[in-house]
Amino acid sequence: MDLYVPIVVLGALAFAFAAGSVLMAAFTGPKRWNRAKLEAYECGIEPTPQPVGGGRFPIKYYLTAMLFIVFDIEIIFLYPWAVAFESMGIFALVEMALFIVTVLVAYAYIWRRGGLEWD
Amino acid sequence: MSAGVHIIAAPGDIPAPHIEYGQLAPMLIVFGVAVLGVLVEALAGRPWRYRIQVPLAFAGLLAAFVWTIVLAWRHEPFHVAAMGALGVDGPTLFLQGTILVLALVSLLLIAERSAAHFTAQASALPGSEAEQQSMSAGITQTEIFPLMMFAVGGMLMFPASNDLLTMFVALEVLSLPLYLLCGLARRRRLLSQEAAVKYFLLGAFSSAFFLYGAALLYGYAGSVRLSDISAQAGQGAGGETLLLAGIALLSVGLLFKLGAVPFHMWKPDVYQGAPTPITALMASCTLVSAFGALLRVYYVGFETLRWDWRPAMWGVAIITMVVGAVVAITQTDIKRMLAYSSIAHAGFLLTGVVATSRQGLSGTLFYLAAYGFTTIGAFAVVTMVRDAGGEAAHLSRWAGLGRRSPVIAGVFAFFLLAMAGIPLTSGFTGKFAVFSAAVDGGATPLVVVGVLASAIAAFFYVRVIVVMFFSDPEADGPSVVVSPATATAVALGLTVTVVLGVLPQPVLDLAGTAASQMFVR
Amino acid sequence: MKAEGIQAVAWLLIALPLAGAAILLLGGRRTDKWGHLLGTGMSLGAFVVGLAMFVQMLGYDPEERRRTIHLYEWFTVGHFKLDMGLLVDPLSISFVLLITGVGSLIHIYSIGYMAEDDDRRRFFAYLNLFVAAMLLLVLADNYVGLFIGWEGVGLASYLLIGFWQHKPSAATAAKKAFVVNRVGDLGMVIAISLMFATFGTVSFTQILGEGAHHLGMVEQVGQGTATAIGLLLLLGACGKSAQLPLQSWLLDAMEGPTPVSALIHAATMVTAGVYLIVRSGPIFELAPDAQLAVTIVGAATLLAGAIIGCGKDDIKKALAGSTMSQIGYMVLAAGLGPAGYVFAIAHLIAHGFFKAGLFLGAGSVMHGMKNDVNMRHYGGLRTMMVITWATFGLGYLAIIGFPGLSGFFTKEGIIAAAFDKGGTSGMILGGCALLGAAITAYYMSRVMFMTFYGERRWEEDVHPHESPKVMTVPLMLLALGSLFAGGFLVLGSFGHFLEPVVGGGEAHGFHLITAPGIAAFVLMVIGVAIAWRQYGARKVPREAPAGSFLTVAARKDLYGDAINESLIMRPGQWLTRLAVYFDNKGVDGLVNGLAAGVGGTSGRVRRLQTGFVRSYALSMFLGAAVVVAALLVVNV
Amino acid sequence: MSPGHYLVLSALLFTIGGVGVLVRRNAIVVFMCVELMLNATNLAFVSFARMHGNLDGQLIAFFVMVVAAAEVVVGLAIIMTIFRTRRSSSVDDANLLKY
Repeated sequence: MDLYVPIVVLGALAFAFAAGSVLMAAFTGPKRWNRAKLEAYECGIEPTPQPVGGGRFPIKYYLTAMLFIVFDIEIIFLYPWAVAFESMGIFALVEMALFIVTVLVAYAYIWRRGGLEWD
Repeated sequence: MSAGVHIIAAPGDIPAPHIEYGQLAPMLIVFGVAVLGVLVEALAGRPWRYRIQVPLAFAGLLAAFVWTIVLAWRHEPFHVAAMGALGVDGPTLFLQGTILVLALVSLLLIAERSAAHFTAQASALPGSEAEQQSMSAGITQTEIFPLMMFAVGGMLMFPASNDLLTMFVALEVLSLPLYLLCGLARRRRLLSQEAAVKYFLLGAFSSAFFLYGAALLYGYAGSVRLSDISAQAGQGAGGETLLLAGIALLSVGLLFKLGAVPFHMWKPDVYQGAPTPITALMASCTLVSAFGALLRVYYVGFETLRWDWRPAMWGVAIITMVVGAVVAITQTDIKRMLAYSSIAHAGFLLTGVVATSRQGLSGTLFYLAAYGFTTIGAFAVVTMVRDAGGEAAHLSRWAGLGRRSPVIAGVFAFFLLAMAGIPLTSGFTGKFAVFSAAVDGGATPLVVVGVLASAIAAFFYVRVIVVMFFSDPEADGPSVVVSPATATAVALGLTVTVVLGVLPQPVLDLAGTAASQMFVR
Repeated sequence: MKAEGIQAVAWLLIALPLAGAAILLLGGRRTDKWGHLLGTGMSLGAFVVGLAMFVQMLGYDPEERRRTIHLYEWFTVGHFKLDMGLLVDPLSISFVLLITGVGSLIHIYSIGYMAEDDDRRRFFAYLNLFVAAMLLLVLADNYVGLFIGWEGVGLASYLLIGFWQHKPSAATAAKKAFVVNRVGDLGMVIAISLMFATFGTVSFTQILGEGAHHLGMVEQVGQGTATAIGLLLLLGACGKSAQLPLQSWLLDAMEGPTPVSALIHAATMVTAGVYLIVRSGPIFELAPDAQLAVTIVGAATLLAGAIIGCGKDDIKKALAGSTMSQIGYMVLAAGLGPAGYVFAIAHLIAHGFFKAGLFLGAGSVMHGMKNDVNMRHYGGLRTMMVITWATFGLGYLAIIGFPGLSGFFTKEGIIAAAFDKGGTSGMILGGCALLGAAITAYYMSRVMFMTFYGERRWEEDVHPHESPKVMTVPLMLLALGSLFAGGFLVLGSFGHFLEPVVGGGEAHGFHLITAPGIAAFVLMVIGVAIAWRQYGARKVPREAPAGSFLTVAARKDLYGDAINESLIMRPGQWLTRLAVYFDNKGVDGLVNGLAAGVGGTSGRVRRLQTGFVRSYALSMFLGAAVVVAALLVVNV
Repeated sequence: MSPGHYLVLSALLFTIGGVGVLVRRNAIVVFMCVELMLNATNLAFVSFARMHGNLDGQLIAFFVMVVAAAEVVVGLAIIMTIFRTRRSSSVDDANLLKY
């Protein structure tokens, strides 16, 4: 347990510093409100007007989310395999190659059928 | 993590698993064809897709079926395959063969082009311009073929699964494509999409139960292998609550798939809303597969606990038969009525499961094959009776069909009689087989309920026949569209229904042989 | 004993007409030209085979005349085994000859009768189908086979009653026959299931034993089981043979073409119930209560049918009432045990000839009268159609039991056997049979006089004429049967012929002069005389007069439909309303009370299917909870 | 902490998910509740693996996650389609098929 003490201390220091600076600014800094300051901050460009009710995400967001989930989750099988690669030998390599080919087939389908095009 | 596990080990420490590719070939072929189908979708041009997909799917199913026959022919002693994950044995081969043939017949309906059943473009809004355009362009959604192949692959794996993890994966592999397929009807798309949502939400709900049951059993036995669970339960070593609750939750997931009351409510809605060829696929192949899995779980995993689960199973079987038969009486939609009939049949089949004997197993196998063909034929006839708005599914529209097209109405009447279990049809032989097994297994009260339920069920089958033959036809009644593929499916269903009624002995013997060594462990 | 020679191919009997039906139905319009000839040929072929089998059988010793043909093993499940096979014995061969013989004549007659009909080919296909099914019914060696034939003849009958579907009355009649027969079939199904459950088999040989010696498994069961099976079989017989209380469909069935009425609804199919009872004799002999029920049903029907026959102006319906009544005689005889079996079958065969002749004669009259069936529009046809008159007359004399003709021998035999039963019940049954004979004489004379005698009452534009040869020749052949069949059977050795099957050979002696015989003759003369006074000597009005209470009742089939409605339908509906207090309009196709009750439950349960996913999930959740609880509770 | 506590937590989560399916109307939320049930199961598997001292339970958890992901994809697709048609994601509005 002793090993972790420095980490905890470091974490506490970092937190204290972050909280302290923000609080300090809030108490000591000058407060001059104007309209531009009250608007939403969008990286310096003009904010886009939002429709009533907060608006909806285009269907593309969902599509991308779905694709992301599918491909992202495959890593679950790759990771243990990579860790135990040395001890599993050639059989596992072939299996994993087959697995990746299968995923690539799905990728090819999405790519060819326009799933990756934004418009 | 317990101390015995080495994260980093020397090369070759973990031996390569031994996989019996020969025994798994039917499943591998079907999955391979499904993956190929996805590739075809990706690479082939639109006009080519249908032309490549259909022969591909046919060839795949046929090859898998032939391989299954060869496996059954060799008469080698069965043992578990793939490190105990799968068990390819007599009953499994029988079930897989049945599923493959039924899938071939369903494929005839699914591939039907003269009266397309599937939406041109699933993503187009119903009634939108995009839908109009894609329809008039003659586009068809050919993804249905790989989806169907994935589903069939899952169905083959489901009854073969020898551990609960494999079974869960198979369950999902068979279910997920079906959820999508349910939502792809060409007409009445709102109903179709609703069916898909309902099936999906409830299906996911039920698989959560299945999985939690599996977790509890794993907690009890320390393994998800059915034989380990059975062995552990045989020792009667503590943790009974875990075991029994696990069995119960696992059963919920399985009973859901086969539509036993009170887990049946999705069935009428989904059967009605889904495109009819998909309904045919679900009513035949999925039912066979789900019963296969149920049989394996109960005959292998929980065999020693027979006296614990039988009372609950009795109850489920009784209310399934009664509710299915009674509610079917007032249905006015043909597909919905057939769905309730399917529920009632699930109840009849459960009596065979309750018997827990070799005879019960072989009777159930026979019943599944017989009922699968009958129901596929019946749904095929439903696809043929069409009017301007697609299939004329409302019962009143079938009035007087017997006069307009006596052959089709006669064939449908025959299917209904087979479901009612009239002698000289396969339904009679099947019911006889499971009921006599149940009597021998000491479940006589169950059989009495079954016979009463059959009598009630016969009433609504006859009611449809009366409507078809005795009511006056409507002036603008539906017409019967006969196309070669659908007609072939109907003819196959009819032939099997007749043959299994008149000369059932060879298939009964086959089921008996398949069941003779029971399941491998 | 296994069959040899021509008997070994007894399946040909069924296969020939079945092939005919298949060719005609599948061949479609292409077979229009020669379809009727093929159909007739197939029926004649079956007759020839049947005749050859009969001749071969006569060559055997009486004890060796029972031959079985094993077709194939249907299926074996556990220790239940079902074999398909045929049984050729004196009883079944008698039926075979009747069915194929009369059937062939009616096929020939139909060539002329249906000549104008566009669908003549289809008609012959159905007739062939009927013949095949009927032959299966009488030849099967087990109850399931019998039941398949039973359903087959029901199907053919339904198709033929509704042959002229464009007539709403025909469609309704077909529907009624269908529904009423299902009630009877239910009895059959339960009876067969009961036998299966009790004996583990449905084979005649195993259940009933080999012929008259019995020694079947049935002797080992209690009287209660035998009574239950007997009563259920009786219910089945009532449906098919139009006996009370399931008689109502037969009168409506006259909507079918007349040859159909002659073949199916007079000569053969409706007698299947009698066959069933006689064949199942060993069961009934063990169950005196069931036997008594059979005689009561028979006696009641023979009176009811006769009374209905008196009130009908439609010539076919009058004959249908008469059919009911005559089958009542047979059922009565069949309920008397071995003493009555031979007379039941003899009367059945004789009746097959003369009733077919009468119906075909009626058809011939209708043919000449522009299909008018109302006898009040006939009159004086004697001179217009001499052959029809003569053959119809012979049939008439036969049915009223005129001494020397067919009906005389067989009916007297039944009456005498009823009195011989002894005791009060014997007196009552005999009395009913005697009374029935008198009424028969009355209403048949009424038909005869209204049709062929008196002054002409037909319209200007009707030109009665004799029918063509193809129709009159069968009439003449059937008239020959009416003349001699009964005497030949009763005076000949038919009793000894059947004895190996039904037993009781010594009881079948026939005495020409007996007290009941004389009484019957006197009553017959009185009946004819009254009819002559009312219809022969007086003018018959073209419109039916109001009539007495009994006449009105008879015209309305003795209120059979009204009774059915108020006894079965109304209370059923009332019960339903009680059980299901909301209006269930969805339940429209339900015809009787029990079904309505189930339907009400169904209407209620289906409301649970709300369409909301969440309520489905709730049902699953609760179901899961119950299953978990059930498993845990059982274990505690 | 003994693994027993994790099991209790897993049962609680499973129940919360189950009840959520019964009471929530939004199809996406209903579906999330199902996912919660699956994850509760994962927790149970991992805890049991710990109790039994073998790796099977952890392995199963991997598979369950993958299957759950596939389920998410299929589910989202279906729910989006019906949402676009009906302009509503309430499961109570999908109520044409009944009785």
